[in-house]
Amino acid sequence: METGTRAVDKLTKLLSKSRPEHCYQCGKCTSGCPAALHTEFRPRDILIMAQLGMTEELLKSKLIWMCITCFTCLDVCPRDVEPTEFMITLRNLAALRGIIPTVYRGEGSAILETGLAFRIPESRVKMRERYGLPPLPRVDAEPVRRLLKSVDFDKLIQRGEKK
Amino acid sequence: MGEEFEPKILVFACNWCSYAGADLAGVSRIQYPPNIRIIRVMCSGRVDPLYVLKAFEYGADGVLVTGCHPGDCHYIDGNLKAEDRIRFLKESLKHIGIEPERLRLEWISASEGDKFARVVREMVETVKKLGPNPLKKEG
Amino acid sequence: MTEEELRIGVFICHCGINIGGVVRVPEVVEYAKTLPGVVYAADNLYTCSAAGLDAIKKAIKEHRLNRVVVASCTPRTHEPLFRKTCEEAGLNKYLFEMANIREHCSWVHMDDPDRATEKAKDIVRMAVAKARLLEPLDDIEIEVRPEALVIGAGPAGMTAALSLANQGFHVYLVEKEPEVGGMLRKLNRLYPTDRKADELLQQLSNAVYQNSNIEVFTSTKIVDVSGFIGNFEVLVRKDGEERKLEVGTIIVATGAEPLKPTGLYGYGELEGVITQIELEERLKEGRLGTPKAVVMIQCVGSRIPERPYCSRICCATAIKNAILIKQASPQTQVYILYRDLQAYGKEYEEYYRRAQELGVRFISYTLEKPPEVSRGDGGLKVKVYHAVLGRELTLPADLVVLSTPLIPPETNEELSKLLKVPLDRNGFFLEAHVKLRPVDFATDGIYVCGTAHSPKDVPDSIAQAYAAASRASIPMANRRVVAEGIVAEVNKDRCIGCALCVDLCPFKASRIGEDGKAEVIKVLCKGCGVCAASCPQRAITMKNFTDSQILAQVEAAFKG
Amino acid sequence: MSVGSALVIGGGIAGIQAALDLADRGIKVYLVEKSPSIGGRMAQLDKTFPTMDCSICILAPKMNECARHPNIELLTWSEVLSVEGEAGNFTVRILKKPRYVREDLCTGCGICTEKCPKKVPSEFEMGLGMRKAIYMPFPQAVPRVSVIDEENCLYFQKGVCRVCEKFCPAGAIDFEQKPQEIELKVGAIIVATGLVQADPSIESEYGYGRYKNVIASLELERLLSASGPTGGELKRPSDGKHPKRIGFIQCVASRSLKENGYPYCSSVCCMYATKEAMIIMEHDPEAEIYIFYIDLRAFGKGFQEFVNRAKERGVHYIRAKPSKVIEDPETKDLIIRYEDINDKKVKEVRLDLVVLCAALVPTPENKKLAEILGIEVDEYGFFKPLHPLYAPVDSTRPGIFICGYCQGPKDIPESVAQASGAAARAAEIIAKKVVAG
Repeated sequence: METGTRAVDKLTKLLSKSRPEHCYQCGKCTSGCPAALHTEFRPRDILIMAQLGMTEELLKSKLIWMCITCFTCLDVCPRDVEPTEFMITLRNLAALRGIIPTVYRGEGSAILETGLAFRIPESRVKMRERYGLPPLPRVDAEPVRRLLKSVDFDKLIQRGEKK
Repeated sequence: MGEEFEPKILVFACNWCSYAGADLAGVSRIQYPPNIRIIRVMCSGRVDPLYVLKAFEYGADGVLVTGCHPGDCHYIDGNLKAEDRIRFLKESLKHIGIEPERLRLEWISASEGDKFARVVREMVETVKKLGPNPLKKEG
Repeated sequence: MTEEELRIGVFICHCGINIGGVVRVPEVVEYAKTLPGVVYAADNLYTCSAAGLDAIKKAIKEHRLNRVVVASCTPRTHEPLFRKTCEEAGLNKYLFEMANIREHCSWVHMDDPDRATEKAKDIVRMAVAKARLLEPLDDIEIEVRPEALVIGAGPAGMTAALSLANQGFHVYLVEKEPEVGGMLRKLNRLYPTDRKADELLQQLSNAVYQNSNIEVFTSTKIVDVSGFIGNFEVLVRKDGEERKLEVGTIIVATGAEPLKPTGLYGYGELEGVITQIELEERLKEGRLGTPKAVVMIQCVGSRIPERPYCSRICCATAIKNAILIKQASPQTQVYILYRDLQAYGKEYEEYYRRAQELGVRFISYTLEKPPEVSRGDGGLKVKVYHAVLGRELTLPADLVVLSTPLIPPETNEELSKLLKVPLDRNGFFLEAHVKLRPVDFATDGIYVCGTAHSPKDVPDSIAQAYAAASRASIPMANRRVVAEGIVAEVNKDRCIGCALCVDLCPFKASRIGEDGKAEVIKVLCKGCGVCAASCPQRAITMKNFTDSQILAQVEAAFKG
Repeated sequence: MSVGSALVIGGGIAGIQAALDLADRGIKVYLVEKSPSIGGRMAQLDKTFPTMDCSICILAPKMNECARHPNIELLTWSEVLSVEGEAGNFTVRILKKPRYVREDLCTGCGICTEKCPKKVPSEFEMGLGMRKAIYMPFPQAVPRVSVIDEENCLYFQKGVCRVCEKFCPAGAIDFEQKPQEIELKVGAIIVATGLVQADPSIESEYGYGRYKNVIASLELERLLSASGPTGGELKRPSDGKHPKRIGFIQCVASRSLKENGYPYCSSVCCMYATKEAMIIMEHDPEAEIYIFYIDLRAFGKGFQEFVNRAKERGVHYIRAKPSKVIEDPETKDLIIRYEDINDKKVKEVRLDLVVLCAALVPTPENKKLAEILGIEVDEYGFFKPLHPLYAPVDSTRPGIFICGYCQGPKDIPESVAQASGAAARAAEIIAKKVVAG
């Protein structure tokens, strides 16, 4: 997995593909954003800061990780801006810099170990038995692990980790 | 509760400026007391002192003559002639026992709807304080 | 007036709910029937509609009415229409009177229907009292010279002059500056097509100078204006030498000028703080250089309590210049700080998107928290509270460009007095009606176009210039205009020849005849009535506003 | 040689003004209007900004002047079939559709409409009110002549009824009327085909067509108008109650880059929304009104003062475009969510009525008309000016001029001024011919 400047350039170009410059701050994305309702995440502000070239501050901010990528903003935006794509690309750029919230590092390592983003707690296995549901299929994590390792995903989720 | 004294005020308004100002007050829905009755003349210079005296004789509690600001008059200086007449008329009103404040001259332009309403309100208040027209024929 | 039997018809209008929503119209109709001389009274939803007008005509014929009173809105807009209707029904149009029960009653007493209804009755009673004494009059025809005066040779003035000339009228184009062009001389390029202002200036001025129907006067001042529609006499002066122009109509195209924002945002103190006009000059002469950052601030000195209007063109101008800067030096950072971006219509919205795509950065601020400009390290610094982001930003800038509004030139005051046409609250010329007659003045024969009317861009000024040309061409094409029969008349027996009226009349419409008595020149009399009110012998009757008619109204006002 | 005459296409305020200016200066004018009456969109408005004049009160006098003017021939219920020739000498063929009512006999008494059994949604009332198969679009229609709508008339569809013929006192009904083709020779042509409102359901997230209490702004004009379906009483479509809390959403399908949206700004919506808010507050001073906007565009003469007055009256201007409208199924109230930039909180407001200020677009027939006239039209349907800067009212073909909304988004004063402008340009062509002899 390229982690050098070529990746950064590719991702930066990806940023402009979602045309943040077309945004005229109408707020339609923010009005419909479920995350905005419960957190201080505002897709409109992210796009404004992008337009003003404040990408550095965005990469370091935890706000970009609050977007739940439900694509509502992308559907309603009257200017064909793609805020969701923009958030995802910002996260990748941040990750390259080693800025990854611990909860996502946890998810990453869980996928590496179990092939699942969320480990299945014992209590749930018992509950299934109690209701007579068939047991969950066993996930063979090996092919997932080999694939992720081939693109250095394991190194990525440890990058910048404070030991 | 005795009926509160509601003065009757006659207004002479010139077609080009103050009458248009009164129209603008209407268009802008500026509310003012309904004590006035407006007579349209082509120019404030048309208002003959006889009309003012007759108005008081018929029972007007106040007379308001309105016209264009100096220099705006559609007929050059008709308003300035009105100004001389009203000043002279106020003097003679004193001799027949009518308080000069019952007669007022005001310049109101076509775009001063709010001023028209304000002047009307002030005039109603002033005349209310002065009370009914002393000349009013009893009975 | 022969003793024919008075048969007055009164028509009371609901005007939808504008009158009927406050005044109890049926009650006023019943009351009107009780007034002496009234033989017919009715109401309708819209008296000025075709149905309403037909109702009046039908009533005049069926009830042999010889006086008509319409109680509705202001005579200033609807009297001509109703007079024409009476005329079409065979009734002399001056046997008609209006009672204003909308602007002067229902609209200003909306929360007091009882007293509004009583007042409406009084107003109708006063109108009927005057109607009883109205006499038939006939109009006067005035000959109109097919020559026009256009004041101001900017894009609007030149376009109006060209259009009138192409229609075959002779045009005097008077310009106070040494050269024609007005604002075009100061502008670099013109949106929406980025065309060079000089090219348009050349195109228009060539056409003007080559047109045999147009006489151009530069460095010329209007000294005096007299007369009226069809026969204006205009005295113009150039280098001390005067000349009298006789014209039928006048078009005012005196333009507007950008506000000098002294004292705002450090203009005049801080080096590098300039206005959009000064930026235009720098761009025109290629003196922009390669600034690292340019910050433009909109609404400087406009949309504020002292100057409430939006000057309409500053946003589009700022966007235009921002695009030009970006094209000239792409790495320059350009900011536009705005309150509400007026990129209206089709072209300007595309313009705004082009600027966005070129990387121009738009930041919204509010009147309550305006930006602050101060000296920064190696240039200027602009602090602005981003209204949407809710944060203060600091922007380094080599150049701060202030977008100021167009304001009326000082000459407006003087010209408005010369021409007897009003100015609005902001000092621009006040048109007859913002919707119905946007380029006419209330005074016949005088028209306005371009930024003299209000701030607007070149295409709108040119469109309005054509409009003014069209309006002015009407009286000139017909070579005549019909003046109202409302003139003064001297009663020779009572007149003692004191000539007071001759001195007083501003239109010189009164003179002493051979018989030593005063007499009125009908064509010159404009119907102000000043002479009638001054005559010591009460010898002058002001038709349609006679003493008896007005005194009847005075009496009716107080006799319930 | 009919050199001294002109054709005006479109009987709205722009067409009327152009016709009056030309006629007043002695030029014969043929005014062609496709609907049964002149008046255009302005006739549907209750009041106009910024003066709050009652729209029909300032339009009716001009309509009547048009009808009475000796130099103007009204050709309503008609369309242009073909145009040949060149500036100064055009030959135009007009199709005059049959009204099935004789214009020379009908007195406009309206008895036929009263008696007609067939009710149909009225286009003039934006479908909120009904009209009959034989009708006059609105009370102040000019000419005051009924027209029979073939698609809905029981006689034309099923060969029955003919009630109107029985009751007509003037004997003006004539079912045998045939379409007429008229040929005219004119020196110049002025196009003033005006606008229609785009379908607000283009931005489907606002629920137009799904939620009863979400209406288009032109529909609100009809509800507010004294001669409208509710006699000027503002009633909620769902339960007829007087709405207390009303929300306006600006730029619906306007300033939009979506493929079915319109990228331009319609220029008048911020102002008419303010006006409609002021009218509502005249009806009910306690009404609470929210205007959700992106940029408040009040750039014309007296506009900013008008908006300031609305703010003083308590109209809430909110700089946010809602993402969607949610309907409360029981009460049919509407909920809007928006970010309040003053405190950066996402808030909800519950409304009785939502008004969508949808984009105003040139009439769809412009594209076909452009082919007939041989002039260019842009992708939205606006006629292209010869040069947007210095020839704004010339079309791309000499002798044909354009004015009003069909030339680009603008309000009534600009349309009136541009109409007079087009009249001047037409007069230049006609005068030149006459002068040149």
